[in-house]
Amino acid sequence: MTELIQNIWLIPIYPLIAFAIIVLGRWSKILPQKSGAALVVGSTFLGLVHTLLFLSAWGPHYEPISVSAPWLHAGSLTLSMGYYIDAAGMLMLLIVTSVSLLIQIYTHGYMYHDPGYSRFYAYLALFNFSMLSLVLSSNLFQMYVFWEMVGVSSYLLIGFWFTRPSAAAAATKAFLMNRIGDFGLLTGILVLLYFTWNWWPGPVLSFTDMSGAAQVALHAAGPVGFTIMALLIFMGPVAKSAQIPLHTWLPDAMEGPTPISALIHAATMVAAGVFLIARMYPVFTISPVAMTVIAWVGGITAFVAATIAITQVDIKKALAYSTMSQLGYMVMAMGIGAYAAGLFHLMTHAFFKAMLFLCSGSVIHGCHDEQDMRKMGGLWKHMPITAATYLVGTIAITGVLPFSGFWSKDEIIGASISQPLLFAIGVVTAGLTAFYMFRTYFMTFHGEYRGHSHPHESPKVMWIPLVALAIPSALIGFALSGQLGLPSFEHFVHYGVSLVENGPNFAVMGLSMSFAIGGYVLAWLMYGSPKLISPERLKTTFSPLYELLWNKWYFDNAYFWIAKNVYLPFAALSAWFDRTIIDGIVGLTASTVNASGGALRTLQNGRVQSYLMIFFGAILTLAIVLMWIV
Amino acid sequence: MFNIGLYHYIALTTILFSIGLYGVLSSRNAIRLLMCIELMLNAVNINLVAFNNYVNMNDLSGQIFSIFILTVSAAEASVGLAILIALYRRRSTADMERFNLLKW
Amino acid sequence: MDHLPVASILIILPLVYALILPLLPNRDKLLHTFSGVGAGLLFVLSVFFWLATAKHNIPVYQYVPWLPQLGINYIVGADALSWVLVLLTTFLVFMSIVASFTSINKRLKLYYSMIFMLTSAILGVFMARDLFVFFLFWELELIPMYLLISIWGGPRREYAALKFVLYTLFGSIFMLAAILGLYFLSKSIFGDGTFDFSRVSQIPHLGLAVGAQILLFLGFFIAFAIKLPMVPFHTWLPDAHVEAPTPVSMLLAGILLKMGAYGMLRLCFGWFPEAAHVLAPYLVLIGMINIIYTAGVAMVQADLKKLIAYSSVSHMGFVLLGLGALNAIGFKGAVFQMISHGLISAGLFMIVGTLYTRTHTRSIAEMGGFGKNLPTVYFFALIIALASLGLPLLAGFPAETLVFYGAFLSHAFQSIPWFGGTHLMLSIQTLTIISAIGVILGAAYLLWMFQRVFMGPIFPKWSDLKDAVPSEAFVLAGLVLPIIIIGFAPNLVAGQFSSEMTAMAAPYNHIEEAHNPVTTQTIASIPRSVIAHKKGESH
Amino acid sequence: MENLTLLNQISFWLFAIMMIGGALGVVFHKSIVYSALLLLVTFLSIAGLFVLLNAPFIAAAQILVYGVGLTIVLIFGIMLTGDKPFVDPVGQERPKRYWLIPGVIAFAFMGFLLWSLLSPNYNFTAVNGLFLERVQPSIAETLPGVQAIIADGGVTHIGLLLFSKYLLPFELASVLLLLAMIGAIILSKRQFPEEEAEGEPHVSQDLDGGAMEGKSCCSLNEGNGNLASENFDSEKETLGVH
Amino acid sequence: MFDLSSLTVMSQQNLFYLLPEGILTLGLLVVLCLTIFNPKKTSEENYALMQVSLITVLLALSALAWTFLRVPVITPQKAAYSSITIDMFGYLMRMLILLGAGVTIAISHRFLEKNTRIVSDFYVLIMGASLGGMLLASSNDLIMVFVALETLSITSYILAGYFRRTIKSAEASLKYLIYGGMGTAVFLFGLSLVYGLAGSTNFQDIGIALVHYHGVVHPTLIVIMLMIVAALGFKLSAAPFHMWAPDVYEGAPTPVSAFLSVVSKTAAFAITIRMLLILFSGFAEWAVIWGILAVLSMIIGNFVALKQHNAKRLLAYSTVAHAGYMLLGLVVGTSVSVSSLLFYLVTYLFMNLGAFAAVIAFSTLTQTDEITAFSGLVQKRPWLTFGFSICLLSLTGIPITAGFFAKFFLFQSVALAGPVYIWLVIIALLNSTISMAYYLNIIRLMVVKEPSAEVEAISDSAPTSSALSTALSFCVFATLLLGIFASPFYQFTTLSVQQLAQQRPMVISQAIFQKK
Repeated sequence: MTELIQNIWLIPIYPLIAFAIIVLGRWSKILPQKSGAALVVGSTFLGLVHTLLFLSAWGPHYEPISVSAPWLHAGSLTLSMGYYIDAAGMLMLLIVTSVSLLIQIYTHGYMYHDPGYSRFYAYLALFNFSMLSLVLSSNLFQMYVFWEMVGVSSYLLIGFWFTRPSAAAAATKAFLMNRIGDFGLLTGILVLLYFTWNWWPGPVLSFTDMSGAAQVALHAAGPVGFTIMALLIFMGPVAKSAQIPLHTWLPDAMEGPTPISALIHAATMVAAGVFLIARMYPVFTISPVAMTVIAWVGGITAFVAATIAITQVDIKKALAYSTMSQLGYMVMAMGIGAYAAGLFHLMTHAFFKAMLFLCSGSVIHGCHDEQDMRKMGGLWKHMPITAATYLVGTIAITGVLPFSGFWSKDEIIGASISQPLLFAIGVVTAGLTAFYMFRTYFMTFHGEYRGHSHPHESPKVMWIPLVALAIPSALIGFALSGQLGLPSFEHFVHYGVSLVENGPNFAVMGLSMSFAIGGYVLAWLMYGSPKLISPERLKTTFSPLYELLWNKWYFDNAYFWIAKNVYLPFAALSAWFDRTIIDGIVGLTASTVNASGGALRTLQNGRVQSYLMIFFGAILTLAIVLMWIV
Repeated sequence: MFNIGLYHYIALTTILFSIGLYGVLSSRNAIRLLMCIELMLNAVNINLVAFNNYVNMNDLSGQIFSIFILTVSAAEASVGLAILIALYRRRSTADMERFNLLKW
Repeated sequence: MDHLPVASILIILPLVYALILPLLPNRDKLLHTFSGVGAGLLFVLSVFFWLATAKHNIPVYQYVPWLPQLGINYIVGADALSWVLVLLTTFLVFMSIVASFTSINKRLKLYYSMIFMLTSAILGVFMARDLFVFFLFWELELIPMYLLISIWGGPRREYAALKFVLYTLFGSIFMLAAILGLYFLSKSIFGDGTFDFSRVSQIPHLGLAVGAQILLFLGFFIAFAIKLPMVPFHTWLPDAHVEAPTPVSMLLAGILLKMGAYGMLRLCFGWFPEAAHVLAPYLVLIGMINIIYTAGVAMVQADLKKLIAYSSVSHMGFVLLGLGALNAIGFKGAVFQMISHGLISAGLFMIVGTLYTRTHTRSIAEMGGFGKNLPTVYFFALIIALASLGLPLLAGFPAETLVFYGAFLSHAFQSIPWFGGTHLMLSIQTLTIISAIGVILGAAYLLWMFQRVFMGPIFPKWSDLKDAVPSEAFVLAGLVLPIIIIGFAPNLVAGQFSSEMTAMAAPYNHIEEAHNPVTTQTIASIPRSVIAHKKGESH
Repeated sequence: MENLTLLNQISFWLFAIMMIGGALGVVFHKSIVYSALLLLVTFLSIAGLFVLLNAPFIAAAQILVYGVGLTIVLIFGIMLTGDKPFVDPVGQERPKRYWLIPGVIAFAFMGFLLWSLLSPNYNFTAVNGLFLERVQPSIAETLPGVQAIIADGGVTHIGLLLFSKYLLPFELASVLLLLAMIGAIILSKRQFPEEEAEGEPHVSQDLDGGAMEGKSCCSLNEGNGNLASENFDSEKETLGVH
Repeated sequence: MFDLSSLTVMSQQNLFYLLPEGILTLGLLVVLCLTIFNPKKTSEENYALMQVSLITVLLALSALAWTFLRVPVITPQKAAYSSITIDMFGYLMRMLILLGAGVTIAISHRFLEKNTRIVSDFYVLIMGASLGGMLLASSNDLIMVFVALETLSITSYILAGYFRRTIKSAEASLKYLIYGGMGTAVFLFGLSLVYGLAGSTNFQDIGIALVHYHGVVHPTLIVIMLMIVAALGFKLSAAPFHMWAPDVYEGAPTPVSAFLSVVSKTAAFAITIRMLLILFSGFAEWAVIWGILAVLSMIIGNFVALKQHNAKRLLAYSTVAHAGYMLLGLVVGTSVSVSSLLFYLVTYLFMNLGAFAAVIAFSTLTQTDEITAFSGLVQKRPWLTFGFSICLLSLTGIPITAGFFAKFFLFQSVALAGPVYIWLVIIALLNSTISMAYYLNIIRLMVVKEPSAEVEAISDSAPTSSALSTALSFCVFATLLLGIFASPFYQFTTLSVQQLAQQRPMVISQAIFQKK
């Protein structure tokens, strides 16, 4: 039994088996219609139990275990796969298995009437397999493999209702954006491998020897080369966690069904970026330039996303931008060295953001696929549980004292004290977060119902997971903050000698909480019952700013413009070049041969005497040629 | 004037050969063309007999060669005329310009 | 087992089929089954022979003197590299014949005999161990391919078929010149002219001047580049593909392109290491152009089949990149790319074929939303498209990885010597990175095509389409299965020819040792503390 | 003795001039009949030259074969094909006579030959001298009986050689003459009308699109060839395939 | 005073070798008498006469084989007062000529039946021409060369004009006669100059005489060589002297074109090789002239053939092109290249005769030989299409047909002579790629296209003559199998070239041959 628990690589295999069964079963029509849920939920539950058993069996001092076997051998290069489990890995494992379990239960209710029910669960199982394998991967190569697998499963799930052209476009866009990130990661891996080519004691690129490799690479490549490599690797997380330059796919990803938005685009996949930074911390920490870049990318993303979220009218898009903003926080935390704080916020964010998305899901479900907040309102009366859980989530995310958001987010803001500018951004963004979160809360649940369908509370199978998620999103921050005598989060998860003296710094936390409350008051004034400040008037007064925010800082238009005016013309030009020039040359040679054939043919004009003239003319010319040559 | 040597004959045959050549290339009438071919063959005959006379007196192979040329060219001329008659019956003209049906 | 002339049996068997076919009665059903069973038997036989010989490492070699006066003899044999390609050939022939059950309906006798003749020609090329036999089979595959394209092809088929034949023939001129050059050298070195691979391959090592080596290398290379196809010579491929019927273009893309790549690896890179080292920069540069340029061209294609044709040109650019890396990893990556591209492109063409038999149109604008009522086709198309993107756990990924890793870690050249002594500051590393962009472009045009064809609302015109027929499903499944198996366990396939690749890359090892950035003494200079730190890392 | 050589020289130049004049006449004379007669003159003068080159038998043969036989055959030919200068069908302008190019070619040919054969530093004797003393007796001469006969250099020697050394060419020439005769008969024999009536199995497939004038022109000038007009059915023109 | 015993010397020693020629002449005369004594000319008699002539040819062939086996020729001997030489080379050439004549007779019968009433004289002329050709191939004396050449030529003029009813045939024969007459006149002028230099008409004596002029830059020699090359070029239809070929091939009856393209070309090649190796082996200019001719004929042959739309005219240009390929072997002059040239000649005979036989079969069915008329033939006559395609593929040089092997061996031996010759090979290969375009065009028409009006008109019942189909299938099988089983033929050709080498004037050092 013990060695069964030991080989932890079984955890990702359960969803893979479930995936295979569903695919083959449904194709051959053996499996009953709605049996997808049972299989997938069962496999995830098995994974959760296995993780907990492994955690308990892992022993007091949680020594990281790394096992790997050769996967692809060529010449002097042997790429291998296996599993590597350490504190961060265990954290991610717990989050992924628990959140996905609850979401899968919720999906049964949400997708029950959808014809693609079993296909959806198959994709879910595939996603679980790739996410769990990513978390457990023992070396950077394996992580890259499952990095792309996760990208593909998000492509499949976003484009689940592929008959809708917007969903299809969003899926392709998401995959391409991730592909750009993967390109950066791949190049980074290649450069790393180039500089540490025959140094690797164990399997190549394995995480256990990563710090040694980092030193060797720094030594071989020199500081500039090393920084470039680090930034290249950072390109991966930028795409995956939707950081600034490569973020436009996340809001469009909301085309997918809501459980997906909850699972992938809130809790697990987008967090993979941060997880990669955590895994590659030894590489990043060496180059200060890389760290600042990471911090600043995180900070800017947090701020920009928050500003855009203010103007959003679609509830899911608002939540998507809030996820982007929170991810910005995590990346900033990583950038400034607050390894533990970043991961802590990752965990708490996973719970309450998943819950928020599920609430929005049940709202949409209730209002019969209505996503525009302007057509909602006053749902408090119709959906009390959803409203309550949504409120808990909103409070958690804004970082009000007892709830988990406070501990993790404010810890990050506290840790960013050392860089004043970032600290300012952090605090302001905290305020903005509170404003737009409560704005969405008031617009959907307060005031009178503006839509024309009659909303109803979602069934039990959907609100139980909501409640189940509400508990950790409320209490887990407090539990692990170290205040209650329980070992604090840092105790479990930390990176070597922690660069920043962590532990809650209450003064800073108080400041950020006050900003949050300010944002709440402002939202209450504008959207709450008094409606003292009318949003329309604000829009007109600050119209240029509003336009900027409404158009999502023109990123989308910029990308679209580049695609349309740069790449397509290049492609068209090369297509034209290919058709006319290269084919032209071929055609030209053929026609010259033909024409010369025609010309020589007319030489044969039918008169014997002209033939004889050529006969003797040839003799004469040959004579001259010979006299000249010989 | 001076003794008649081999080169007089060679010069003579070349001139005759060239006249025949010119005749063949330029004549419009097929019969005249055949005549000019005969001229050229005769030029060769003179050449051979001259060589035989000046180069190798005691072996008359040159003259025998010219005898064969004589007979064969006669045969060829007669066949030529036969063909010309056959063509004339069809085209009722002996004008070389008209015989360019087969071309390109 | 070793006494059996394995190679000749595999070559002659399809010819036997081709001869039996005209004698059969003219009933379609019978002809289909006969050829299907025949091809299946051929595949099973080749697998059986492979297992019997490769596993007990019995060498497959047959030497029959044919015309001693001119040093010409029939030498045929198969080593690991040829075996892999032979198996790929027989498998794809089996698949394409099953695919032609639905897509070919007129003049079946001529059709199947031509396919079998083509197969024997290709098997002959892969198993030839004598330049004369190699050249003979190389030319033999022209006529069957010509007839296959020009009789059962699309509207502009004759133009495309003639273009294909003349292009290949033009290339084979230089190959023959190179063969005769080698024959001349072997005459002066060994005393009697020979075509035998084993003896001819020794010539470059017996002090042949690099200039002569380059000339011979280029002689062979032009013929193989046209076949590969390499960019400037690639315009025949889109025409040939667009006009060829589906099973034929499956064969064309699946195997014929591999003849060029196989020839390059075994003849050009195998025999002329110095020339390869000198020309590597240009090959990698053209390989990169191959990938990027055709990816761009494919983006704007209106015809679905043309798009896929350009995609296979772009994929074959990876082979060039891998070969240009001049190390065992690159070579193995190139061979792996041959195999995976063979399966993937055959799959892509099968998908296009199934769509074409239903809609009789190939323009993407008219297509749309097939995912709804063609679920199986959608499912297989999805897997194959993703595999062609280079998605991990599918056949495309290990090939691309090995090519990228091989090319990036190779020290073939740091800069490309350009005209007038100037140097293009493009090292193989930068070229690999630029080619990696090709991966993104590849994803772009493929997914965009996938989105326009399979996703989106169903066109009213196509609302009544039926899903895949069992034979089509069998072929698609047949192709997708190996793609997944190779994807999950690449060493299964890669292991077969790894020793072969290291042997082939042996002459290039001196490049690796010459300048390796991380030599042992640099490691020693790293401060002790860091290494120690690694030990006690996360306590 | 010297008047003999003088006679030789005078007769050589006489014959030479007659020959060249006759040849030029054959080529340039407008009427074909006159050129035939001038041809006869040329043949006779060539026979004279042969005599000078002490080849009496050849001279006799020349007179007989060419002078008599060939000239008469040619005259027949002229009679059969009409001796009037060609009248071109109405409307078709007279194709210009080619005279410049043939003239250039013939003259260049003559010049080149003369230069190469007669020019001092390359002339024959320089070359030939080298060779003269080498003369090897050919096989025929070694035969015992033949030695005696060679002396008189006359006809018997030719006859002997003809039937010993060159017997095979002689026999082949006889076969050749036979075949030539058959051929001439086949080609030019005028079939008797009744055989003609059932005529040739006409193969009436007009062959090449290229030749415009195939059909039309023949029927056009069918009229003017009066001398040899047969009772052919002119309209069923057989371009014929073979 | 003149004892006739000396004359007998010639009889018993040489008659034995001339048995095949003798049989042929006898057969010739027999057929001639039979035609004279049966004026009715019914089809049965014509068929009988055809069979008689065919039997004569076969008898001559067996006689050839019998003499060869009975008295194996180890060293080349002279016969008939050394006016002809008897060596393996002679045997090979005479065999080819007889084969060509036999196949021509076989394929021409039905064709003649349909187009003319006088059938049997055709066979007489064919036998006469092949008699001339055989003697030309083994001649060793200038006079013998002249007379044999003239028999071959004059009979060809008559044959060309055989369908005297049709304008095309008459015009073709007139053109052929005039062009041929000029060619002979030039040839004779050259021979007379050779006689002038050497003083004897026997090849051996001339060879020895010409030895003195090796290496000497001598305009007379250039004139001589030019004249002889021009005449032989005319006979071989090599490039600048090939103008007659397309018109005559198109005009003459197709069996005659087949006969010309094979028998007269083989005989011409025989005499060219003899003259090259015996008379002019020491002269470098000779190779240069033939080189220019070879390249020109390859280029003109292939380029103009692209635009032809008459099958016979296309085949004419293809013979010009193939003359160019074969001349390459001559240009190099090493013993390996000449033996590959001979092997190429053997395969050339079969593929060319096969192609012409197919054209004849097609024109008997449809009365036309326009290429466009061929389209869709596969529906009506699959075996004819298959045969014709195999011959065309062999003419292009596509594997497993003899053409591929012949071309490969030829180019291989040419390349062996040195790297500079590889450029010649590349030119040849470029041309054979171009040739692919027009050969494949015919196959494309036959196999791919829909039936043309003419093909549609072919009634399935139309009988094809058994002689023609046997001859065609014989040629097709020969084309297919000759390549694969090439080594016996190759031994034969190498032996014949060695014997030729022995006849070269001894004085010349083996300079030319160590390039072998």
